[in-house]
Amino acid sequence: MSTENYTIIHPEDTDKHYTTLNLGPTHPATHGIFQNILTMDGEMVIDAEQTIGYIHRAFEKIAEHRPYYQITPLTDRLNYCSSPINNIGYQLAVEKLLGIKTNKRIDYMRVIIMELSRIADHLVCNSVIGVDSGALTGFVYIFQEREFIYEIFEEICGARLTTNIGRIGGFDRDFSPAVIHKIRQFLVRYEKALHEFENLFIRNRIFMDRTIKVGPISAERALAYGFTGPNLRAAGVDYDVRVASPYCSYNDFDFIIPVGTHGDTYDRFCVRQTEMWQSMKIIKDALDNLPQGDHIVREPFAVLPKKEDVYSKMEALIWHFKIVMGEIDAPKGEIYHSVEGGNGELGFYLVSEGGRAPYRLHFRRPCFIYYQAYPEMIKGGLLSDAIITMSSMNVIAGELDA
Amino acid sequence: MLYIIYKLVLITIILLVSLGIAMYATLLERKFAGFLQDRFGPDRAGKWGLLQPVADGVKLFFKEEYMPNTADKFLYILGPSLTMLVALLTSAVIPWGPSIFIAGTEFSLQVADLNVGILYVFAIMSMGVYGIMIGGWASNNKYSLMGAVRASSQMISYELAMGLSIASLIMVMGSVRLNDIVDAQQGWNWNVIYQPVGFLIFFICALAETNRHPFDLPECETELIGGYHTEYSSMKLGFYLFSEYINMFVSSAIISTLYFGGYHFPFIDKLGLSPNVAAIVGLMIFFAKIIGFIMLFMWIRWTLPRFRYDQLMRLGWKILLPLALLNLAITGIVILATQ
Amino acid sequence: MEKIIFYSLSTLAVFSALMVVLSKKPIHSLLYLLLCFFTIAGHYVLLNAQFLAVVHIIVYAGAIMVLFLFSLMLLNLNIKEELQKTVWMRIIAVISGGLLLVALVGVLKGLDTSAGPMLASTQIGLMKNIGNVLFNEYMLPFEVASILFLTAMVGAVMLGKDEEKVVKK
Amino acid sequence: MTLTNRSKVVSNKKFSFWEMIYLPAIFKGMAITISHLFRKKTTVCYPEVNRPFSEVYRGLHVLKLDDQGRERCTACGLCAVACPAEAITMVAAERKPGEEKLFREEKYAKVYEINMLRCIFCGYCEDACPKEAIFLTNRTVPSDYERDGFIYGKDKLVETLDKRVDVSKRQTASVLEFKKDKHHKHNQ
Amino acid sequence: MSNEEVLKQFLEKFDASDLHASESFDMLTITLNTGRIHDAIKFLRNDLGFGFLTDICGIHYPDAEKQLGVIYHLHNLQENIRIRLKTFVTIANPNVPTVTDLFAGANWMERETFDFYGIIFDGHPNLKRILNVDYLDYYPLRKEYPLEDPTREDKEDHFFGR
Amino acid sequence: MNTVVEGFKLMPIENYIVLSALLFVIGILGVLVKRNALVVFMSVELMLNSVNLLFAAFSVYHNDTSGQVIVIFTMVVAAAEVAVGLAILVLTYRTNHSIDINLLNKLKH
Repeated sequence: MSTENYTIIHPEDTDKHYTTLNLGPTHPATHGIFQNILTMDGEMVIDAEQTIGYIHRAFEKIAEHRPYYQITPLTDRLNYCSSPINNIGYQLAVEKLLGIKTNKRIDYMRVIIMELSRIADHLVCNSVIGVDSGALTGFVYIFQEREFIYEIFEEICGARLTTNIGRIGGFDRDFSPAVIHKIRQFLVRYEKALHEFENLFIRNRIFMDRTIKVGPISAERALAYGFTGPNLRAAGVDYDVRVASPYCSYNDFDFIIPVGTHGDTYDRFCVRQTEMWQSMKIIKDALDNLPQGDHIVREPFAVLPKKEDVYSKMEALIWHFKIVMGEIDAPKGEIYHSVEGGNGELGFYLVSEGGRAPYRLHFRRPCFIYYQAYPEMIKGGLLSDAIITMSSMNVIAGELDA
Repeated sequence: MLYIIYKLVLITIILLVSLGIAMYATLLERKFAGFLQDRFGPDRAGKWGLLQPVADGVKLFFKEEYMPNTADKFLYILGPSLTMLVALLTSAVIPWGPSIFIAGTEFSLQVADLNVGILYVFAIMSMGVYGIMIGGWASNNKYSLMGAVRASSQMISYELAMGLSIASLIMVMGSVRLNDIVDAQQGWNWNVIYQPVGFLIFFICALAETNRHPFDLPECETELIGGYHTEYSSMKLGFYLFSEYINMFVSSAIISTLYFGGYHFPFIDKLGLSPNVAAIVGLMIFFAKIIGFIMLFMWIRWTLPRFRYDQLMRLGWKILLPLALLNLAITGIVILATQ
Repeated sequence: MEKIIFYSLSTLAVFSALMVVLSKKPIHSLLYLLLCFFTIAGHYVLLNAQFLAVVHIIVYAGAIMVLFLFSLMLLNLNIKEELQKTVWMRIIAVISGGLLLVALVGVLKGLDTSAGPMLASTQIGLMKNIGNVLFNEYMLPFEVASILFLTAMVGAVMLGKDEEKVVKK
Repeated sequence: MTLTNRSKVVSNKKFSFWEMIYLPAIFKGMAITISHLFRKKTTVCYPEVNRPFSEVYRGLHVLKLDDQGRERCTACGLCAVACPAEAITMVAAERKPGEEKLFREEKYAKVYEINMLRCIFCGYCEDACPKEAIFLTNRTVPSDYERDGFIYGKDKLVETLDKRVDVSKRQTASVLEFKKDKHHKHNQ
Repeated sequence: MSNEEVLKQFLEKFDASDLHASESFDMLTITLNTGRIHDAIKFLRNDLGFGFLTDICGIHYPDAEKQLGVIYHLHNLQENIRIRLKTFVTIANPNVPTVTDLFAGANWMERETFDFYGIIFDGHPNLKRILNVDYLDYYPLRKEYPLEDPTREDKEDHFFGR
Repeated sequence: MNTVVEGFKLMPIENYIVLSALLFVIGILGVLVKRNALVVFMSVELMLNSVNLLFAAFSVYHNDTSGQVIVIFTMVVAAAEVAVGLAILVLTYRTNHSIDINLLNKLKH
């Protein structure tokens, strides 16, 4: 679906009277702060222009002045629906730079946490499609499960939304029995809730009419626009970073990559829905096969020593001071590491010139890259389509604006 | 003279009851939604939140009165007033119960026994669109205007199918007086049994006419923010919100009158109660039916996604209208054949 | 009683009709016309033509005026100055209108109205009677009218159809 | 485009007859919603009932005392350095003779302030502390009307001996094991 | 296809004179002249199958002669191989050809790079600031600008902490 | 309502004649004076209505239902007229960006 396929009329070269409609910055459907200026012919969208950057927080600049470990809280605030993926993705990038190899237990723990947060992310997106199409109840049913995921995160790391989970080299504390119990509990109850949610929506003709052929994008255009993640898979390309370049022992797990056919809203919904089922399968596998081992790699130059050693041993105390002060001397080099975030390929381009802080840290934020296709996707649709397309793309202002 | 005083008293009572029911319908809606969604709903104002409507009313009264300075002042105020007025007018012809006899005088529980009862209802319903259109237009806001345009086109479209479904009902009944219609439905003779398709069409159209889910496009909050009442605040907004519930109440009353036997209920008719007791029992039955329908309205609202504008039009013109015509034709044929 | 009702309704009707012409904004004209239609419906009720009154409201207030309002909104008339004809034109219009009024009243006055006032117990305005007449004597005109209606509908749809501007291939 | 052999098309856009006529799916949906009418409600009625926080919750900070009621903090400044939000300020002072009952080490924090409006509760201060002095707890920061009220000084942060905050659940098993050894200077 | 093969095929097309290739953490990095970057990306896209533009970002080395850099990450999805291209320009003449004609998605990435580093992408359809406000008169991610503006006084407010 | 109305006497027919004539003339004035095509249209509706009223009045006075049936036909015609007329109006607005009837003189030239 390229621009040549449209007869685009610009407001100036026709005597037809178009109206502009400001969708945002604060509009119930933007779920964040960004603006779409729609050019409308009655209910039909002729053109759109986005204004973003309302919550730009200059993370890339801040990151150049922070020791490596203090950047993790910044990544929390990118895609705040799935902040553990961002945290762990960043830590993986730094570990790659520092040459830290993690053991299987850490990998599996990370996989569990990342899949949990993927579920949390997709769940929000899909239920919000329901909300924007007018059905609030499904959203409420499934949102309880998101709360439960947050309770798991709280049990793991102590925070719910902006988790700051894990440390470079592993985790600050091991999974407690309560965590394992809660995850198992989640797997049971979420299955029920997800079934219920699907029954409410997926074969309901009103919902299908609202979503099928709404906001479509072809595979070629999606690739040209740099789509990744569920949105690209909905267009029919089975690109998944977890499979293409496995990290965190993802190749230990067997899961299918759901794809759609036309890249429309219904495809995106179904792809996310299936990915949630697959994530549950992965979590189950990882939990059943959770290996023994330490929860953090004790690399003395980058990882805080054990607390009891800090309390009692001089050498450990010195290392402790050094690391907290951020005086780890990272090797020179540049590295691009990507993980499969909730919205797609979340990349970290890290340039190190040695020293305590990154010389340059660039986040490849999937939202930012695919949101530019939005005007093309909604052209010729109705206002309702524009809104439901936006929510199905899962545009998250935090990730959009960095 | 006594007659006029009685009618005035009756009108006052009906108005107050409509308002009261509408008020508590807001609470019912929130409670019901809460219970459907694994929550409790409002429970802070009074026991089980029973004072919540009062609290809402007080809040709306004390909100800042806001008027966009580009708005047409007169029309801006006229809009909600008209909506409220039209919403209340319909209740005039509904037979609320059998007549009460006091000292040998008959007091009918109906304000006006029009012999064009259904048509009156239909006429007033067709007026409902004015308040929304004028209000939406006068606010001078694009979202409001879009809401108003959506509302008017939706209401006009669904009036047709509604009229046709009423027409086939009239053919079955042979009268347009609501009293005749109710009296013909004693026992199990509910019209819904003879006119199931007509009932379905009428019910869907009633949802559309009252702007309820899944046809709440004029005010759908995720697209048009508030639709036609985006710019309204304070009690003017309250009027709009309130009239929706009054409309719902009246629509439920009409549906139960037309299709569900009004104040009749099987078996209870046969008990042979004295007229006054029968009137009170009938009144209660009628209100039970009304509340049942109000709950059905809400149940639908909290389950379904809403239609898109073009799908709504398609449903109205391409599905409901032919279906209603077919229903009309079949009804006619059956009546001819059985005559 | 009937005099009070009649005269108040008539005054309101004439006033609102005048305001239709005199209002500056089209939307005000529209609302006054709506008011005028309601007073006419009131007159129908006075004449005991209930069916007519209700149908009048349904057709005029419920459909025709909504259409007017609808097109008024869609056309988005933000016309600053009121469109008025020239003063001369207006004076001529008023004079000719006044003459017409005199002539009309004069002519109609001369009619034989010896039937005189009677009680409104007449039942001819009821639905049953109208239906009887409509579907017996006026069967053919009724069907012709429905064909006219259909034609008008088709015509309106054809006229209103916008050529597709943005087409997805 | 197919890149792997794991892909599977998951969306089915064909309507069956029963899906065409809207009603079965609507009734199914309505059955689901009505079945929730009598389920157990998930609401936590907040002021009366508090949701239990996890033991490792990162909430309001506490400055620990040791068993004899001496402040553990030695004003090394690591927590302030580790704080990504720069919420911690401290002024160090030398312990004067006679204050041994109050402060554990020769150096102590005369002023120790955490700006709770800046704090992001990341837990790095707890990680950084080499003296077991600062911990986060599973309490929350109460609301306030003034910005001043959110700057928590030692008056609000330091625990009192009669109301000690149990942080043992936050510490690893090995640390707890180590703490049993009362001969070590750290644990005295 | 390995990095070596990609480099080999690349060098067949582009002569190695003012071109620098290295490998960092398994990713082939080619630094080349600004004039040839567009052709290089086009060649990679059309002939070597690097049909996916992962990322564009800028970088600033204040000590180098050519201070500003643009870094492209391309991805060959079929072969699952990534490549990094770099080009450097002077701060006085920060013009780089746009790749929006090759990748629609480059539009915002280039706008972001322009926004932060002031690199001007010739031929870009709509080169204006994207994340920062339009009236900003400097490019904030360049190294000469400190993290926080020292002239700001409101930051000394007691309530901002420190 | 029949209980209320049946107690009323009818007014003399002259009153209806004068009222209808007044409304009709006001309608004509509107047509002549106004340039806004919508208002002109409304005035036409007003004229139709005054005639309708007279029809209904005469029908009652002569106790003949035909008058009211004709009113119904008039309504049908009015509705058809409005549907087509407004469609034309919208079309002219699209081309002219105005609904001033003075601009509708293209056939004259």
